Amino acid sequence: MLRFLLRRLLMLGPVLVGLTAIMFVIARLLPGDPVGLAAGPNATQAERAALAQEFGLDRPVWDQYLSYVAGLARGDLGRSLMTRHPVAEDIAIYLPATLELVLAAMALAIALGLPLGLLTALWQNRWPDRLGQVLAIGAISVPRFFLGLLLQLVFAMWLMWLPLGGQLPVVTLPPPRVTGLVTLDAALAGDWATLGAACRHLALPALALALSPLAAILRMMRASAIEVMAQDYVTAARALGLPRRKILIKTIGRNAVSATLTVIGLYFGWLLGGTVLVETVFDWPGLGLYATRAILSQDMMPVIGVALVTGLIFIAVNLAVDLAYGLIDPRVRYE
Amino acid sequence: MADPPLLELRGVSRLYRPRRSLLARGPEVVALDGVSLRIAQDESLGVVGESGAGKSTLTRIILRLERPDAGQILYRGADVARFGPGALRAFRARVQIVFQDPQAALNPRMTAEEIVTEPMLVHRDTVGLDRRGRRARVAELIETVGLRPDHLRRFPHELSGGQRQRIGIARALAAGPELLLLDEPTSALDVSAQAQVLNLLIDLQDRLGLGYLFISHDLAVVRYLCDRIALIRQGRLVEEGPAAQIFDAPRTACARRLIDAAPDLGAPLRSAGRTTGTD
Amino acid sequence: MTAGTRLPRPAARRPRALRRFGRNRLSLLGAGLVALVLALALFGPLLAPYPAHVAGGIDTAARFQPPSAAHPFGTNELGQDVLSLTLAGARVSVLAGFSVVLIGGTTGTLIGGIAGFLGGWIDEILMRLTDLMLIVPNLILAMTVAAVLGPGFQNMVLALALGWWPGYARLLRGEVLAARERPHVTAARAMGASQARVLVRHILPNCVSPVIVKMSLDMGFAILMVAGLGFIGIGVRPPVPEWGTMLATARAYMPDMWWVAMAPGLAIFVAVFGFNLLGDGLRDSLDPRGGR
Amino acid sequence: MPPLMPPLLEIRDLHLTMATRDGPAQVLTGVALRIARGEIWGLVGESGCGKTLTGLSVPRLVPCPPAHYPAGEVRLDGEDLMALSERRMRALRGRRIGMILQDPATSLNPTMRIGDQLADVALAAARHDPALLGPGPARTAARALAATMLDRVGIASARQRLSAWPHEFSGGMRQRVLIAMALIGAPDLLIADEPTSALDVPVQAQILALMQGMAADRGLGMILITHSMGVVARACSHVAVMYAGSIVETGPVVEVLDRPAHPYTRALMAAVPGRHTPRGTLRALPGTVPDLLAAPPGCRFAPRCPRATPACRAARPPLRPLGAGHAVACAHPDAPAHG
Repeated sequence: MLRFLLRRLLMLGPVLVGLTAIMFVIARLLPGDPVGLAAGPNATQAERAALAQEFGLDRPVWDQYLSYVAGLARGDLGRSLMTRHPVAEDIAIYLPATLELVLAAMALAIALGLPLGLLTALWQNRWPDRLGQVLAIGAISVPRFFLGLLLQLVFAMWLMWLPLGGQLPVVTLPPPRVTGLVTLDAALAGDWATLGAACRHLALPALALALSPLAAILRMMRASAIEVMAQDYVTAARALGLPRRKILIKTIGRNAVSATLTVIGLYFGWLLGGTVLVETVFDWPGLGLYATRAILSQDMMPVIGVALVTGLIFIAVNLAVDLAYGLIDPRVRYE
Repeated sequence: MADPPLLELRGVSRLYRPRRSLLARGPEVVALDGVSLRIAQDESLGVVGESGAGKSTLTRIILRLERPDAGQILYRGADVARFGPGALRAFRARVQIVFQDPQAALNPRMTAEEIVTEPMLVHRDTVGLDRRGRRARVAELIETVGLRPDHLRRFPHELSGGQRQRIGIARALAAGPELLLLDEPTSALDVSAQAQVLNLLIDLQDRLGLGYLFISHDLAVVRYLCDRIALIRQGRLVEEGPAAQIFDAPRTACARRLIDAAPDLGAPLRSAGRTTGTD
Repeated sequence: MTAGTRLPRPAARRPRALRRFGRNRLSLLGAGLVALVLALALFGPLLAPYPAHVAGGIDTAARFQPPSAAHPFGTNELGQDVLSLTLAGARVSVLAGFSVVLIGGTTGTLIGGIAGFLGGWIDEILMRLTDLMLIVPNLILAMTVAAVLGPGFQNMVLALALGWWPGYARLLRGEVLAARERPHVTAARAMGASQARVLVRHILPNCVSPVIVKMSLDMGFAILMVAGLGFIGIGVRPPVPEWGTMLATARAYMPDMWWVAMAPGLAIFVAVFGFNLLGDGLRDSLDPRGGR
Repeated sequence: MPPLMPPLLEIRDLHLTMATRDGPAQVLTGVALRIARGEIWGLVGESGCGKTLTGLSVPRLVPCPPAHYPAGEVRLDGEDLMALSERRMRALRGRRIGMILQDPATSLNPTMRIGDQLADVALAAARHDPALLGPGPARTAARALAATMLDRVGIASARQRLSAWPHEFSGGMRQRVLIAMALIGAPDLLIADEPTSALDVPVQAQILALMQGMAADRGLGMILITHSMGVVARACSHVAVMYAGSIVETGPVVEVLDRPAHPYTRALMAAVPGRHTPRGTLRALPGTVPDLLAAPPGCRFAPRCPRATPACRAARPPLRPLGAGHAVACAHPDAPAHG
């Protein structure tokens, strides 16, 4: 187990280097004029050259890559042309908001998806199940940004129950920064008013983001629960008179969740890289907005940094999924 | 000097080292340990053993789908390991295999006719039949294994287990083999289908003079079909000899245990003995 | 590391699969929606009630008219008929989605098939690359490439296809590895069939169904991504009607002129819903492992 | 004469129809069986003849739909199980009726320890039969009982093995655990569906002997579902031969195996090679079990029967007693010579 963890951590190095290489190839080999965009239309030739030199963009690509990797070892992700800040600092500012959003969405999706999947599996092919399946496919099919717009329209503009966007009201001072997650920080500070406001701001974007993983988890849970229910050990449990609740949770639930874990891990990673659209709609000051702004100005260092950080979190989540797998299923060996 | 046997195994060993990761390999698992066997022309040798005894590895090694870690496989006196591409192809036309699970052994995307034709296409050069000749040969084969021509148009899932196994046998016969490796060919079948297939195999051997290597866990079936029996246990050859001798005067405890355990309809008496212990 | 073993999957059966598909009303609905969307992609501009608007014509006198008989989904900030633009917009979405899935699917299938069949160090290299590409966030990759290459149909397709193949490579490699161990493939090898024959005749035909299912499901996903790129402002060039771009513009006039957003949003939903239902139905009928 | 005690299990005229994609299939057509305490019944036949569904019908474990019982009774000590509510039925499972399924590899929950699985069954049974566990905290008592049962089925150092996972056991050991699970609620009736088919031959013999011993010790009635006449000969006191949904011959093993009256029984026995069957003399029954969607009217065996007459194809012969508890459903049985 410890060896397994160690080996997986050792694999991180090559993965990060490889990831950087891919992003570098894409970012640097494609045509584009980041310096021109950053310097502005009125910059002189000399100003542009100075800027290029300051950011090392005048050096050959392989040289830039090597120094980037060297910096990586020190936790240096380069500097942004756009903000002129070190990318690592920028990410430290924007990452918590995205994490908060994704965690809230995933928590919602898991909390509803698992039990609903189990229930629809029990009602297999009866009308609640069929309805659930259509709704789930529908939920996967709604574009998240359109859903976001609809939610804004209904809950923020017409009903005025919830705020339109942002992480906190403009007039509210953010709670003292501990974790960077506003809700958590507010709770830690005991500032219940701010916590309430933060939750109200979080509700709509989290909902917009949660819908499709919710549906996917529900469907996966249903499918694997149906598969499990056909197993001999479920028949055996019923034949031996075990109470229904015990069969449902200990026998069917446990075994079905282990298959669903993979989907949860995949979706977590996918959401991290896919908050862009929802953040745009809700003006959520997260990594997605940061990356979008960087991309539009062809400022590659932040883009590479964001890709690396989300990739890293993705790997970590999947490692956690693998470990959880072992907790649920004793047959899993860490080798 | 007598002719060399059809197939001979000399001290064949095979170890597996399950891969743990990219670099590390796990501890060795012995699948076969110095097994020597001979099969003469039109002789049938039964190989009996419990699950995990290495029976299936045996067929894969004979067919050169895997290489032995030690020992030799001789086909008519020639070392199979030294066959070049041409000789190997000829060898693979002469030695064919029939599998345990006829459902999995047939390509689900092909009709029975395509399945039986396939070996003739693969060995087009040696079989030397044109399209019409192949059709005629398939019709002949399908009758040989006791099926009707209309079965040829069906896909495997449209056939019963026994019928599928007959298709599997027809395919094995298509390239004109001398030796059939039968890997538990009846253990997935019902009693009457098993009897049908066993009788078919006997009939084929009598007519075509085939050699059989018959792998099974069922002693009675092996006793019924085979001239000689080899018992293997944990990859090792325990006892080998004429079938009657093994049954009537087993020399090893292992053989006796297997024979005593096998249910036999000959004596419908209840043994009320009670055994306990771990397996 | 794996958990237990799965039962070997009986491979797909064509005639029965077709019957099973036909019996499922939802799949038929999906097929119908897909047919509708495809028809729009082909003939959308011809069906548009205001072809002039599709071509870029504007009518400033008729800005922001709410839904009416003349304009069922209202008009936009340039006085163009929203319904006409939406009908015409199907072409970009469907064509781009289709190209992305086709390019990504073919590339991935090829890579995965080669890796799975050849094994060894080729497999090792290809799969490490695939794993890396799977970690790169898809949308960010596509946005980056599209932004650098500039707006335009081909650039957008290229940007999306670049991150699209790894899923297929994984899928096909797994299928090939599983198929390679099946007895009927062993039988083909044991009868002396050549490598190529084993691959083409005995392995690949048994790996096709999951790829088809994935492609169908991915069409919906690709349409979502195309719209997403349009929404951020890196899609096709403006006068060409595109659903995501329309939504992005509509957002600026949101609470009061809400109708401008409805038609393109619903169109995306209907198209994606159709492909998802179709793919789901295909999975159920081709692959008994899933759901019902 | 005093009123007769009802038998432990009586199945009367049980019919079962299964809805399939291609229409209803008549899977069971009038199964009848009487089992007393202490009897081991072999239910034998080829796959698809309805043995497993008969076994599953007793504890009512066949899902309805797609299944449907148009007629029939299943009486346990005289009480009709078909008329019970699901709730009352659940109280009988495990406590009055124990069950062992075919494949020991898949019949244990892979994500729970052996001891917990055994204890859960004991606890469930104890809800309806508090005397089962004795005094003390239920969980502890249940675990103690689990250890005792593991010991009884011949698993060494049972107490330590309680915390083992199913995948750490061999096939034979797992089947022993399943026997312990089936018997931990002290049932009166044990139904075992092919309990040895997935095991190696020497282990098969051990497991059969174990089941016989446990049944004898506890005076159980037992149904042993199998496709092997050899298993019947070895382990059973009575046998019922099934073909295409009904019982075609029934009686004490000695009677039926020595004097088989139904052509199908004879064919089944002749199709299995024995120790001294000479090569090439196996008599194989031609054809296959009929498609239950379009089963022939009359005797369902008629299409494969060497002595079928037009009368056989017109009407189904009922089970007729031949004496000595032996009965056969055939218009032209081999008359067993009773002396």
